[in-house]
Amino acid sequence: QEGPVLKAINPAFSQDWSPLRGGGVPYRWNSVWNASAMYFNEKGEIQPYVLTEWTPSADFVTWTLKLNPDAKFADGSAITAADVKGSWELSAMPASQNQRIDQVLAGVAGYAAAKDGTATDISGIVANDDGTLTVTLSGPDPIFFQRLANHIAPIVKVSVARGADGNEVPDFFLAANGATSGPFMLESANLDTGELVWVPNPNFFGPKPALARIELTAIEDNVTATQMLASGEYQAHTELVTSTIVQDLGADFAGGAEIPTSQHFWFNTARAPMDDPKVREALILAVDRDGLIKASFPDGPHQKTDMVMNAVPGADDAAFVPYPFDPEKAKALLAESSYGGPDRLPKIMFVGISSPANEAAAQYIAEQWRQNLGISAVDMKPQQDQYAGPDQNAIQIFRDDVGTRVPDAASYLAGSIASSSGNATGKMAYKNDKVDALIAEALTKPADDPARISLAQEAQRLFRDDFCFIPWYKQTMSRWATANVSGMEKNLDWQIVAPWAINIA
Amino acid sequence: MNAPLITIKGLSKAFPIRLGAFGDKAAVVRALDDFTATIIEGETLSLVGESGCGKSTTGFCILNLQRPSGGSIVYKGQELAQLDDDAMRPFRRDLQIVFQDPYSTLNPRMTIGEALSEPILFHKLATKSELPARLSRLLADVGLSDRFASRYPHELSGGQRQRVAIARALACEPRFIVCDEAISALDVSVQAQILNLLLDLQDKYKLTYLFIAHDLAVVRHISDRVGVMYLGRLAELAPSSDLFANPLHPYTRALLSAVPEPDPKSSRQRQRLQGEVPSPLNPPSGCRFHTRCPLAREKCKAEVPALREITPGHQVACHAVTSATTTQWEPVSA
Amino acid sequence: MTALLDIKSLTIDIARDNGPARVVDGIDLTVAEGESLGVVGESGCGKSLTMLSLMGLLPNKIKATGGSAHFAGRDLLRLSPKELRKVRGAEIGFIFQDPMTSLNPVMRIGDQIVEALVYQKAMAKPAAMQRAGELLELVGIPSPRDRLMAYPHELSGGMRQRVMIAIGLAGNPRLLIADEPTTALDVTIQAQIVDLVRELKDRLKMSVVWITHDLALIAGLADRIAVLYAGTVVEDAPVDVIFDRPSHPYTRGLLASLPTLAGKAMDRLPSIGGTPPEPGRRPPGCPFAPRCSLAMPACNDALPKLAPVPGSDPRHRVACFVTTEKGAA
Amino acid sequence: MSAVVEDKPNSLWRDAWRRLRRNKLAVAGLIIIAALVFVAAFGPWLTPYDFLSQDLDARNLAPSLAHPFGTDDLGRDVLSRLIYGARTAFLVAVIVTLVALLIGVVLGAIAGFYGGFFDKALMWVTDMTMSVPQLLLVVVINASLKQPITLWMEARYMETMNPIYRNSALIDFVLVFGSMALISWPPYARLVRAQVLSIRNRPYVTAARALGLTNRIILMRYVMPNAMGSLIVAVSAGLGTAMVLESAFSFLGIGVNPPTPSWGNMISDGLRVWTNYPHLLLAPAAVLAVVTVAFNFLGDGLNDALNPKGQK
Amino acid sequence: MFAYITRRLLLWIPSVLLVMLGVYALAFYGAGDPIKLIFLRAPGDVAYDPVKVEAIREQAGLNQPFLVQFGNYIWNLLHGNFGNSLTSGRSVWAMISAAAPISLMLGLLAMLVTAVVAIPLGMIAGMNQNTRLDYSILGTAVTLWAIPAYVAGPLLMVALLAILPKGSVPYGWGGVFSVKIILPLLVLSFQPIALIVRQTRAAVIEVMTEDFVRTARAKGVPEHIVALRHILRPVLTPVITQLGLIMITIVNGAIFVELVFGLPGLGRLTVSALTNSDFPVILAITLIGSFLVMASNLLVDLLYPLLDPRASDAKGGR
Ligand SMILES: Nc1ncnc2c1ncn2[C@@H]1O[C@H](COP(=O)(O)OP(=O)(O)OP(=O)(O)O)[C@@H](O)[C@H]1O
Ligand SMILES: Nc1ncnc2c1ncn2[C@@H]1O[C@H](COP(=O)(O)OP(=O)(O)OP(=O)(O)O)[C@@H](O)[C@H]1O
Ligand SMILES: [Mg+2]
Ligand SMILES: [Mg+2]
Repeated sequence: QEGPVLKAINPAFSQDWSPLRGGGVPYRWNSVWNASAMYFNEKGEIQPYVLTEWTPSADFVTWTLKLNPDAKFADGSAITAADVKGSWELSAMPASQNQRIDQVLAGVAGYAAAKDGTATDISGIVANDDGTLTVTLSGPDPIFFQRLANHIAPIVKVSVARGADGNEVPDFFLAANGATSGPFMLESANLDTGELVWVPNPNFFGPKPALARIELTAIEDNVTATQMLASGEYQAHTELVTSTIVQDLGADFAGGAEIPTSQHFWFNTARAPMDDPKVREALILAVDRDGLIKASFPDGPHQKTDMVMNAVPGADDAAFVPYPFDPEKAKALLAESSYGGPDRLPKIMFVGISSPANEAAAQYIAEQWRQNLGISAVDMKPQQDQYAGPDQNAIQIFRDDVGTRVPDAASYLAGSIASSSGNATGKMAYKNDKVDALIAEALTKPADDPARISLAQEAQRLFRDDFCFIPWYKQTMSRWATANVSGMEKNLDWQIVAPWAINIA
Repeated sequence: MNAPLITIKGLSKAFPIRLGAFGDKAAVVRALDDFTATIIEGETLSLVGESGCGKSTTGFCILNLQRPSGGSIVYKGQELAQLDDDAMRPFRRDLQIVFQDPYSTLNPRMTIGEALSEPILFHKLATKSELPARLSRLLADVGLSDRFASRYPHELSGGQRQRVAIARALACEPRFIVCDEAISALDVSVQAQILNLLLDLQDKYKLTYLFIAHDLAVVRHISDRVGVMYLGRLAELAPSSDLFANPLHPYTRALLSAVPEPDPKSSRQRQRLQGEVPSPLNPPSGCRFHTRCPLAREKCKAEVPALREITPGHQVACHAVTSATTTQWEPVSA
Repeated sequence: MTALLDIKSLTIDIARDNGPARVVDGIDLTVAEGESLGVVGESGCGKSLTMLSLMGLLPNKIKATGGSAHFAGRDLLRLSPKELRKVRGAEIGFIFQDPMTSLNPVMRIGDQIVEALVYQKAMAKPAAMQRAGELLELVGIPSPRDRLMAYPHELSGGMRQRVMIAIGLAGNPRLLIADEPTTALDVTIQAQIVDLVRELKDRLKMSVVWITHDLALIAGLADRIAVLYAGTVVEDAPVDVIFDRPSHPYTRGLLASLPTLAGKAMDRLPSIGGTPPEPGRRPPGCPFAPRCSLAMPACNDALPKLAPVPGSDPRHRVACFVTTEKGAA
Repeated sequence: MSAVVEDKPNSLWRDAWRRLRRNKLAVAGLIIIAALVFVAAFGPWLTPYDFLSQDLDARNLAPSLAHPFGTDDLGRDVLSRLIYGARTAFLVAVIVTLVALLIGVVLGAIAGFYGGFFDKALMWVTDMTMSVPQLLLVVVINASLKQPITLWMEARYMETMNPIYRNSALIDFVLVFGSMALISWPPYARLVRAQVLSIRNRPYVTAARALGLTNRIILMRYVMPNAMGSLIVAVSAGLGTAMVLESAFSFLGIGVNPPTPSWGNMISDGLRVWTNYPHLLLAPAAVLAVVTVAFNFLGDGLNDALNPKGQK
Repeated sequence: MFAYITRRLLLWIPSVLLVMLGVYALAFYGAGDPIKLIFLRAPGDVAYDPVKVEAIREQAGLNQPFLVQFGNYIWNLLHGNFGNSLTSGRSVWAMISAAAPISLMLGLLAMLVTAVVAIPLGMIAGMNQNTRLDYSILGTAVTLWAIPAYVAGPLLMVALLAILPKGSVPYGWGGVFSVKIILPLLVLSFQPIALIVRQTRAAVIEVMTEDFVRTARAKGVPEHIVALRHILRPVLTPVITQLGLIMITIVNGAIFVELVFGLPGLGRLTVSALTNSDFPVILAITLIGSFLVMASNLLVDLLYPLLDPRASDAKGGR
């Protein structure tokens, strides 16, 4: 096919390109070659895709879903309800190692058995006929439909992708393009060299793509990648985070909408000295967070934030009191704390300091503490150390992002501060029954119920007073494409919203 | 004659070595074979022979600096041959050695004073306070002044270094010294000085020498008895005067006639040996000299000649020699 | 006889940290066509350096700083490197001291001989190989053609030295310089080599310079002997004169201190006291003066020049104030 | 040892020193290294600014009078960080080299001196260690052992409240550079073994044995002092290599942790922004290069100076 | 000779086993849980779910005791199964067999370049000891030594990007004869060249004082022949040994060079595996790496007798 060619850079060399993993670098390219149930556009509005209708029962427990009758796979065969059900089950299977499938299907009846590998079938999903499905949840979820609008579990052709044992057929996505449902399909994938090429899918049921090809090359070194982009050799990047990105490649390159994702420094309350709330408060108040954002993203694109949730309805809470910058009070608090001052404080260790911006921020915080509190025993782990695993409790501070794939305040908090969240368990050892109760209640309210928002806001305010984090920034979903590329806008699911619309001026 | 000091019987030494590009072939160098001799107190016994014939090995084995692979060495009624380092230590005081190249036998990082004090202190032959006096006596013994104590070996001339090496051997107050080519590396004009020094010291301290050399003229000058070695075996052993006046072994004769004489008009009858010294890795069978011997006969190839006493004190290992008269020496035609 | 080689007032200096040190201090030597000259002297007195300087082969930092060395009419010290190369091997052959290290250990000996022929005689390789075989035969190596393919380490010391001699003879030189060619060898082998060189010299009509520290060795070989001490020639005379009527106190002392096989074994050897001076630390006058029993005050002031010995052979020259004054002892 | 010897210093070393002094490159190297040692020792009193203090209004400044090497992305003075980094670099180099040297010398000396089984076993271990790609080993050791050790240190701190356990630089030095040392010793071991093997058969060692001296004395007083020369050369080259290796680790993100400055992490930080702020790369890279070169010149110079054969 | 090779290879087996055991133990006890790593690596609000982790672990056989797992690993290895990458899920063997040839070609080429460039330079420097020429060669070598590959690589890359027209930037692998290989090869060879130049120089200076060189001159052999025939050969012996050891430098350098220039070889795989704590890949690379180094050492040892006929007669203490 004639047309422009998009040359893009991938920052990782050896990767798993299965569309079913639900995370990792390849995930960012899922929408290029796989269709999903629905998707959010860059404004956060939900759009039909493989599914065109989603109707809940009155108690939000049963959902009836309708397929687009025109939906086809790349081989021309129709996408059926059985493919949708099978794709979801496949994503749930433990062998598929899908990292985020919980966010999509956790509420579906019978999900747990599939997730454990004890069943291959999710009983709560029933394909009524080729065109409709009924999904039964184990409890009410007014925003269940929003949870489906992402590429965490894209729709693949089950007869190709799923083996007799219910597990993924290894490399099915490379073998034939039959399983592909998106606007493009793989022409070649040289995993040994880290080079992939997509060409338009002739049987795509949506708009015809403008690009003739997408060529993706692995370039791990950011300096080289930046220069390649600056010289016009390449036009796009999967994800490029450098502190000089705006200077190097212009505001356009990193421009984009805000997404419901934010980065913060989380305190592990189980670890000394974070077990003392006074210490935590002191540490927070001693940091000038205007400086923090200036040290890390002086030119954008990301903006400072004061709270956990961002870019969702309800994020602007007038009643939320940001942490002040108050070194004097901080000093006093530290002196009052059970450690009695900076000298008897155990070492404070940061992890997740895996990019220059993270490193700058961590160093800035450490320096603030040194100057304002006299704390010198601070340590941070650069790239290699992945402090994960059984010993992650060794760490006092995790830098990590939290967020949600749905524009919803309650989900946001459920995934970041509710005691069931990975963030609260794994990083903060945090549990506040009141917060949990408020979030749980909010989750049962319909999406348009103001109570859903106000309950969440109240939970966030309560969480604030537990002094468990240093707020840092809310994330902008960058285009990561040079100015002459249009249609590269991305949504809160980190997907290119309309890959068929990508064009090069 | 005095009493025997050291009695050596059947001493032999084989060095296992590795051959081949990757050291995967094992072989044995038979450096010394069946050496039997008695060293008499107060005498100078010399060993001569061509390079590689096992002279040094003999010296080293007697001092147990190389562990003999067979035979016995009896000193003061004690068998030394198989003693380990610790058991050997008390005897080291009595049995000393002076090497050929004095420079390489001195630790370049030690002053002469340190080098000489080491054995004295180690064997507790003097206390720290007696040391300076002991050192200067030692230096005086070898004809050096006290100044030398603070010098390093590289600041000395060859003759001075050899004096130091001798002094170090003397420091232990030994009874027996192996002089392994102790003068070969020295200038001709200095050789005589050292030779004289050795003789003086022998008088003064009643020393016994095993004098290893290849210069026959020097050997003749210094020795009471001389042993001639060929390829790891003793070919002839006799009192010095006897040996030089009446060499019996064909090899000894060849050796003697090869010695150049400082006289342009000398018309000494020369007996030239043909061929090269065979390798000790693969020595000839029977008499090891038979490949070059003008008298060789069938028996020599098959049978190792034993060392026999021909006249009193004159031993020789040759099938062809039956009496002390050399007239019967007719080369057998091959 | 005309002088083939005529060395006059040769001086050689070594660059040291603290300025140059003089190793060779005005050596005069001549070698006539067909003559064999023995150069005798103690270790370090500058024998080797003198000879190396003729071929332009002095090591780094050592330079011939004065005098001349005429060979067949040309001053070797003033030849360009290119001209010198033509002299090497072709006109002056060299046999070095240590046959163990003087042969290239990683080259077959045939190739090492051929090299000399190819670059000096412009021979083609096959012809050169043929000639190399003949040379080996000449120096008395059994089954010479097989040995061409051998590496040096496969030969014994005596054979190696013969190969060295073959290399020295390869260019058909008019002068063969042998620098202590037998020091590293056994007595019996040493005798073989001496015989060989003597025979070759007669056969090939070469001049030979034989360097040694062993007076006895040279006695049967040389026509004339020059005795070196500390960088100067102290005595120069026909061989029998040297042994019969040594004039210089050093030569005399040397001869006296040599134990011999023939003479009667003595208790103590007469010896020269002291040690030779190190290069660079030589006294201003006669270098032997500090060890000399006959030294007079004048000896310490100036370096005596070689002068004929009154009442001796006309070719007998000695550098000693005492001797030249008093005549031969 | 005794009164007789004390009036004269070891003139072998004095000779070497004299020879070294005449080698211009080596002297230049020596001066640079002396300067480095000085700066490393007195760094904190020499720096114009606090190497940690940030000034967000003065970020990435180009070199100027106020900041001779400019400032970095957090507005810290690069010169001050370089000076402090000298301390890190020097410490790293010294620790790694010393530990490696210690292991290498002990093992090499034993293997060379006693031979036999020790020797075979040691050569086997050496070959094995040398066959493991170094970077890989260090990275793996780091990624795996650092955490348990950190935990252990922290537990100790909580128990004892001894601030020594709170010092994380200790872990870095012990672990990162310990593992560096762990892979750096084989060359030293080989060198010492070879030296000892050759020295062991020198006549002066045989002479010492003939005097009845014990093996320990012989090893300590006869063998090792004479193996020193080549060791010194190897060490001076090793110091430079260790510095470069440290910077390579920092490039991979496992070196000295920020905010402690090391030339390595300054270089790797500088690499990221060097098209915009070349001074952030050039300053530390140049300093590292100069110091490495200095070590090499010194090593070469020492090699020549300690080898009398080259200067006869 | 075969006996020798066999003995060497047999000795290699326990050492590799030991190395592998070490790395495996480090991975097993120290590095944390590879499965959890998968979950925690990805940015975003990934819920860490112990139940799911256990399920995956059990399926992967990662809940068995250490020695059992190690035994299994070795057993699989013997059957040509290196396991699967934790990151890409691909067969490690497939990844390695794609990457190793590239690294091998690059490494051998770098050795070749090193030999071809460094030995002549070292010869020239050594034969002109202490002249300006010598100093400039030595100075260049020492400077090259001081610029690590990870600095030289990016610097050159960025410089090229500024100079070269669009589309001609040498990124990626184009085979041995492609122009793309020039720059990585250069950067990779910098340090080895520096090392070998100095080694060669030192050896030349040593050999120049040998008597046989004087003999050659005394024969009237022209200077260039002396250099080529009499000096080069003996110099090669120590230099070739050093070349064998240099394989380690090259293997180390390849990590950075492959990364910067986008060569899909073992070095790049290494970095990728390290950032992801992908231990099956790390283990395999360690194995291959140590094999490479051992093989090059063995090769050098086999070359020895060819270079030095003395070596084939009696083996001194090397
Ligand atoms: N450590 C050793 N390993 C193997 N062979 C050895 C060893 N030491 C000596 N030899 C061999 O043993 C033989 C005798 O050696 P030895 O040193 O005793 O001879 P030598 O008569 O002293 O000779 P020289 O006159 O050259 O000193 C020689 O062939 C020598 O090569
Ligand atoms: N390459 C060199 N560098 C420095 N000094 C040297 C060198 N070669 C020789 N010498 C010195 O020059 C002096 C004369 O040396 P030369 O080799 O000519 O002596 P020689 O008479 O041949 O002695 P020998 O009998 O030991 O061979 C000696 O003192 C020696 O130390
Ligand atoms: Mg000997
Ligand atoms: Mg000489």
